Amino acid sequence: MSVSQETVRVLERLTVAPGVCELVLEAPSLATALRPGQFVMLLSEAAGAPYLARPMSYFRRSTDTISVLFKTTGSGTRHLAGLMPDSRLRVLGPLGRPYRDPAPGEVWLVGGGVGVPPLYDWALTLRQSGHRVVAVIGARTSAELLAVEAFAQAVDECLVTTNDGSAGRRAAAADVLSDAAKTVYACGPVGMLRAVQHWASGRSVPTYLTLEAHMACGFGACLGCTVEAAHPDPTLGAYGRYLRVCQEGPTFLAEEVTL
Amino acid sequence: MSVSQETVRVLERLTVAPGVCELVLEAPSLATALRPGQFVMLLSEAAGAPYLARPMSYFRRSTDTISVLFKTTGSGTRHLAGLMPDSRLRVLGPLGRPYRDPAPGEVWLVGGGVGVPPLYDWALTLRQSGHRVVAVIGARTSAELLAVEAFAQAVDECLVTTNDGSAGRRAAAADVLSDAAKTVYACGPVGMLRAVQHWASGRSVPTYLTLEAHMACGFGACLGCTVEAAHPDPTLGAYGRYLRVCQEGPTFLAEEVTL
Amino acid sequence: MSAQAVSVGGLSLKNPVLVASGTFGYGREFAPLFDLSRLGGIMVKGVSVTPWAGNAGVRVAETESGMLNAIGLQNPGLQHFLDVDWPWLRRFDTAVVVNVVGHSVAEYVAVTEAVTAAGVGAVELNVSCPNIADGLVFGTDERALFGLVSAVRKVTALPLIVKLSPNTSGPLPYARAAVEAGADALSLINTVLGVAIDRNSGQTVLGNRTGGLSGPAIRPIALRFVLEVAAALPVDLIGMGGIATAQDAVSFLQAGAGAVAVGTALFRDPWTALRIIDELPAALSTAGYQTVDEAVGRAVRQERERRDGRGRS
Amino acid sequence: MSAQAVSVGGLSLKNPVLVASGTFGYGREFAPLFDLSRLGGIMVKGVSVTPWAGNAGVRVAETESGMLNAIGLQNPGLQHFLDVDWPWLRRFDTAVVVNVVGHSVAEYVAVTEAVTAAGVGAVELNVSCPNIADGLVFGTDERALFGLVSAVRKVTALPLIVKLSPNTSGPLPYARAAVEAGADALSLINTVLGVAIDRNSGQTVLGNRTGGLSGPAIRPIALRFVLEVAAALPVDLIGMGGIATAQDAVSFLQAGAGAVAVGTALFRDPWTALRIIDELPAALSTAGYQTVDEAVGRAVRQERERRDGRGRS
Ligand SMILES: Cc1cc2nc3c(=O)[nH]c(=O)nc-3n(C[C@H](O)[C@H](O)[C@H](O)COP(=O)(O)OP(=O)(O)OC[C@H]3O[C@@H](n4cnc5c(N)ncnc54)[C@H](O)[C@@H]3O)c2cc1C
Ligand SMILES: Cc1cc2nc3c(=O)[nH]c(=O)nc-3n(C[C@H](O)[C@H](O)[C@H](O)COP(=O)(O)OP(=O)(O)OC[C@H]3O[C@@H](n4cnc5c(N)ncnc54)[C@H](O)[C@@H]3O)c2cc1C
Ligand SMILES: Cc1cc2nc3c(=O)[nH]c(=O)nc-3n(C[C@H](O)[C@H](O)[C@H](O)COP(=O)(O)O)c2cc1C
Ligand SMILES: Cc1cc2nc3c(=O)[nH]c(=O)nc-3n(C[C@H](O)[C@H](O)[C@H](O)COP(=O)(O)O)c2cc1C
Ligand code: FES
Ligand code: FES
Repeated sequence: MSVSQETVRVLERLTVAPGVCELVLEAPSLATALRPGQFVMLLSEAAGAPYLARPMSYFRRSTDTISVLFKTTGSGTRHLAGLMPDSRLRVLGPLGRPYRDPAPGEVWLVGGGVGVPPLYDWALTLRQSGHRVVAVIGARTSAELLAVEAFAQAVDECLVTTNDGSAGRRAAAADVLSDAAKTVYACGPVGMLRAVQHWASGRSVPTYLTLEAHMACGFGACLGCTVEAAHPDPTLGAYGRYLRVCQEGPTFLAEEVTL
Repeated sequence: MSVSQETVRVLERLTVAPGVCELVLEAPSLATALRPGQFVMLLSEAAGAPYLARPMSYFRRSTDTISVLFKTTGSGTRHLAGLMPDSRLRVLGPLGRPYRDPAPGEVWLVGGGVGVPPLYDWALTLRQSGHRVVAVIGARTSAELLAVEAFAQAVDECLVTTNDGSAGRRAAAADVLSDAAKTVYACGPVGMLRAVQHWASGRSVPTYLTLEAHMACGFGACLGCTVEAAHPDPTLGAYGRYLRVCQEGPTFLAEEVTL
Repeated sequence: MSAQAVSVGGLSLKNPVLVASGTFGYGREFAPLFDLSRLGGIMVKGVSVTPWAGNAGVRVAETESGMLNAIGLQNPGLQHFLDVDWPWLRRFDTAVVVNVVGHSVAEYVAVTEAVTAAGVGAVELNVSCPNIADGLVFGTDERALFGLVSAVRKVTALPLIVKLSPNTSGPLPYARAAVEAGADALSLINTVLGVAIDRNSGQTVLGNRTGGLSGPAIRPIALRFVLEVAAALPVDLIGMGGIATAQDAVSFLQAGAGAVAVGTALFRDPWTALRIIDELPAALSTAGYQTVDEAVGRAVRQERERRDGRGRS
Repeated sequence: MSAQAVSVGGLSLKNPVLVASGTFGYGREFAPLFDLSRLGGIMVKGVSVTPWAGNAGVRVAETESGMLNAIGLQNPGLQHFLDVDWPWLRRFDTAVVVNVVGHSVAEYVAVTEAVTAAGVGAVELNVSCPNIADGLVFGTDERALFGLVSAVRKVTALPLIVKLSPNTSGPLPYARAAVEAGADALSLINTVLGVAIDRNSGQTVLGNRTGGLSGPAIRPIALRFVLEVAAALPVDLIGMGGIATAQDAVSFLQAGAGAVAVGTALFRDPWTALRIIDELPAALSTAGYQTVDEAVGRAVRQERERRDGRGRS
């Protein structure tokens, strides 16, 4: 389906953890159109809303709804977190490339902090198509772990890690990756992504990293969201140095990008 | 009372006529503090609200409420007219000089179009202190007449004029002024004010004109709202050429200003 | 010719609403969303003689009623434009204006020559680029600007548009230089230099440190540039800077622009230019005009009357 | 000295938050609202040697996230300031900075001399005024600026602040001229030239046609000017332009300003400067600073490191 912009209604606002909020939106056509790995741009026109839209992965969806799960980090997310049920939001989507299919064998999903949202619907989809799925949910500390129960129910095996050992293994999420993984999808802070990228280097395990970048448009027009290409397309010359996270991504193979 | 800024609640929004709206605000301290002739600056922080506050005379008040009556002319009034009950507004006031007391004898109040609001509470006050009050309510056409019933009940005599004769006398409001008037208070479009000013010239009837001007602050700080002084204070030099509508006004004696 | 049709600098437009360079790519991202033939014109992303990589680090930052960008004119270069983008774009029934960037006069000339040969609709020179040879910016040095425009003028018979930088004390010296050197029209304005500081680090948000401010925040600045040039010089203008509604477009026409371009507003809503095209006739007739041309320069006429001493005191 | 106290250009301030010239009159309208002694300083409305009438017609217009003004520097003149305003203002325990305007060097000198004798806290030269003799604006001509500041410097030992216009291609030539001529500090920025068009008439809203844009819309432009000067010159800066919150104030400090001034935001809420003063300590400590001075120039240090090749690539 091609991109559209709809005005949708906020159905629910759930405080999932301190500073983390899930907004449930009534958005039937997006709920149908979105593919795992895609994202939306959320634009509020309410009081004090910032000028640009905010990119967000979708977290869950039902027939008529999608939800986004996010951490309050600045003006835009603070504004979104303050929206009451029945508020309106303009949502542009679906945006970005969906996850590419895994290789045969065990699929590992690695989510760090607020990197978990895009992985959840992917977990459901992968299980439905018969893959064995292992989720690694990591955070600095137990209070920052997100959606552990949802993943625990959705996947075959769910490993929890915290940097301080306050829950699950005392480890960085990337540290628990094992050779059982035949395809890896990771989303989280850049430090975690670099560690996963490092793990993948030299291995021939397809490893996908879902990136974030400051975005003005979300649909490829502004060239604002670039990441450095690890192996620039030589036919493009200097132009090939950067890839658009919103268009060529947000998910890249680990060897495609320099973080 | 000195000026304060309060966040108040919109209690009611009444559509008084096409494009004319009355907003009733819960504002107990302003309801006590305001004197007839004064105004407030209304600042909305809701979706799409403009940057500057908007000056408005108060129209009616009760113990706990004040109301404003206004015509939708641009972005700010359109925004105000769209506020639902329970919205919040920041209100700065009381601002401007209250009406000065009338001379002995009949008081005439001349309101043109949306110039009527400040005159209404003044009518009530004058009647209470025993003055005979005549109101002239004018508009271009009958559909634009405002608050005629309220004035008819409040004053001793209420004359209605329309330019097209669709209601009351076919006349401009200023045309019906008579020598019975011993003090005049007029508020309305600048054309009407000029006519009243013309009527007053050569007569010794104290005639007060309530003016409008574009305002940034409403409390004397920006010097944005000036009107030309007819008789500049010679001790001020060139500085005396302009008077601030928000501070020295909004009501001036007809001979004080050049319109 | 419909009431919406206009001509600026010899370029015929079916309606006066274009999309601004750098906010519409080469049209590809928008083509799935609506029929590009509906647009008055497309000012494509700046094209340089060789591919440019653009800037490292964060490239966009948000500001109040606007944004900063430090894209650094990333573009795939002339050859790619000629081989890939132009053959694709030319199928649409809309004026294609090629925005040209370069680090030397020779680079601008080369791109202009090539796109002229290819048969595009018009050339727009983005003169906010640093001149690598002299370390100055073409757009903020009148003599460099005159030289650049003269050289480009020699190699093209297309409508030649020069896009002025607002980072000067005023447009007139530059507008004059451009017109004297042969420009057919001017685009006003490019982005305003600005900085955003990151709350957490206390450092600049943008990798390039400074960026270009665009969006509604700069609209009054753009209107000033349009009015000032329209009042002083008989040259066609394309107005841009913060246009988001049909009413905004009317303001630019009244200030003296013969056409307008929509930029940053497309990022919040990619259908903005279409909405403006649809709503413009009503906005014009509400304001009492029957055609676009009637609206153009209302404020300029006032300005001329003032200058001639016939205006308000 | 408290953690809030700062010194800019030799002027001691109890806290780094002043109110900007022309947005606070001579303090009288605000005195009933709060104790003026709470302010770091008051930059009074521009004072000229004789009274000035200001402009005719509409003087303020609204824009997105800002406003335009064309007050035209209406002020009651030097004598009135000395006789009426200063005796009243001096009772408050706050730094009073006299903003000086003039149409010739002699006028600036006369005002500066007189207010120096009266014992005000500092002098701020508003150089956005046209020089009547030469028809140029002091603030957009480096040589005129150098001459003006040098002449004023001779007649005062007070902290001498020069307020730069943003209507130039950049602050550096003017900043250098002012500093070389003896300025102790610079104020950045004055308003940005802009125009608003009236929807109904199609003409300019302001009687004076153009006005000065202020408010949050110009904050990125102001931050650019502050950062650019802070990175290049060792001179104290007072930052202003769209400051409305403590966080905004912190950004200006990080960009390199030693103090800030609140202007247009006071029109929406006259208590804004007080709120910023109250909230600044918390905003600073959230950002990891213990004192104001620690915050100053975070972005500048980054800038210097970049220049020296030690920064991020
Ligand atoms: C494709 C994609 C999917 C995302 N999905 C999620 C998600 O599911 N949950 C979640 O919590 N966050 C997600 N993010 C990150 C989220 O967009 C940012 O946290 C958010 O934009 C921050 O906005 P702010 O106004 O709160 O922060 P501010 O720092 O005030 O934002 C200022 C500007 O910087 C941009 N910005 C700041 N940080 C980021 C960032 N990390 N990524 C992108 N832009 C940023 C903002 O969009 C804004 O333009 C996603 C980002 C991308 C690109
Ligand atoms: C002391 C005072 C009392 C007033 N009382 C009333 C009242 O009781 N009822 C009523 O209907 N109107 C009243 N007005 C006029 C009212 O303030 C304007 O209609 C309103 O500001 C227009 O705002 P807008 O955004 O709808 O129009 P726009 O034209 O979009 O406004 C753009 C800018 O111009 C200013 N502006 C435009 N027209 C006027 C005007 N006539 N007066 C002042 N500023 C203007 C606006 O405030 C704003 O800053 C009063 C004005 C003043 C000065
Ligand atoms: C992300 C971005 C990229 C831009 N790239 C170019 C460009 O390549 N060439 C150019 O002349 N102008 C470029 N501009 C400037 C715009 O064309 C336009 O002049 C400016 O943004 C003001 O209009 P707006 O406020 O409607 O965006 C760019 C603007 C933005 C926001
Ligand atoms: C109504 C108004 C009047 C002003 N008058 C003066 C003045 O007399 N002298 C001066 O140097 N600056 C004057 N300024 C500029 C301000 O001091 C300040 O530099 C500018 O408005 C930017 O700050 P802000 O965005 O916080 O208002 C004035 C600004 C406004 C809005
Ligand atoms: S966000 Fe605009 S190109 Fe990616
Ligand atoms: S509105 Fe600011 S002085 Fe009157």
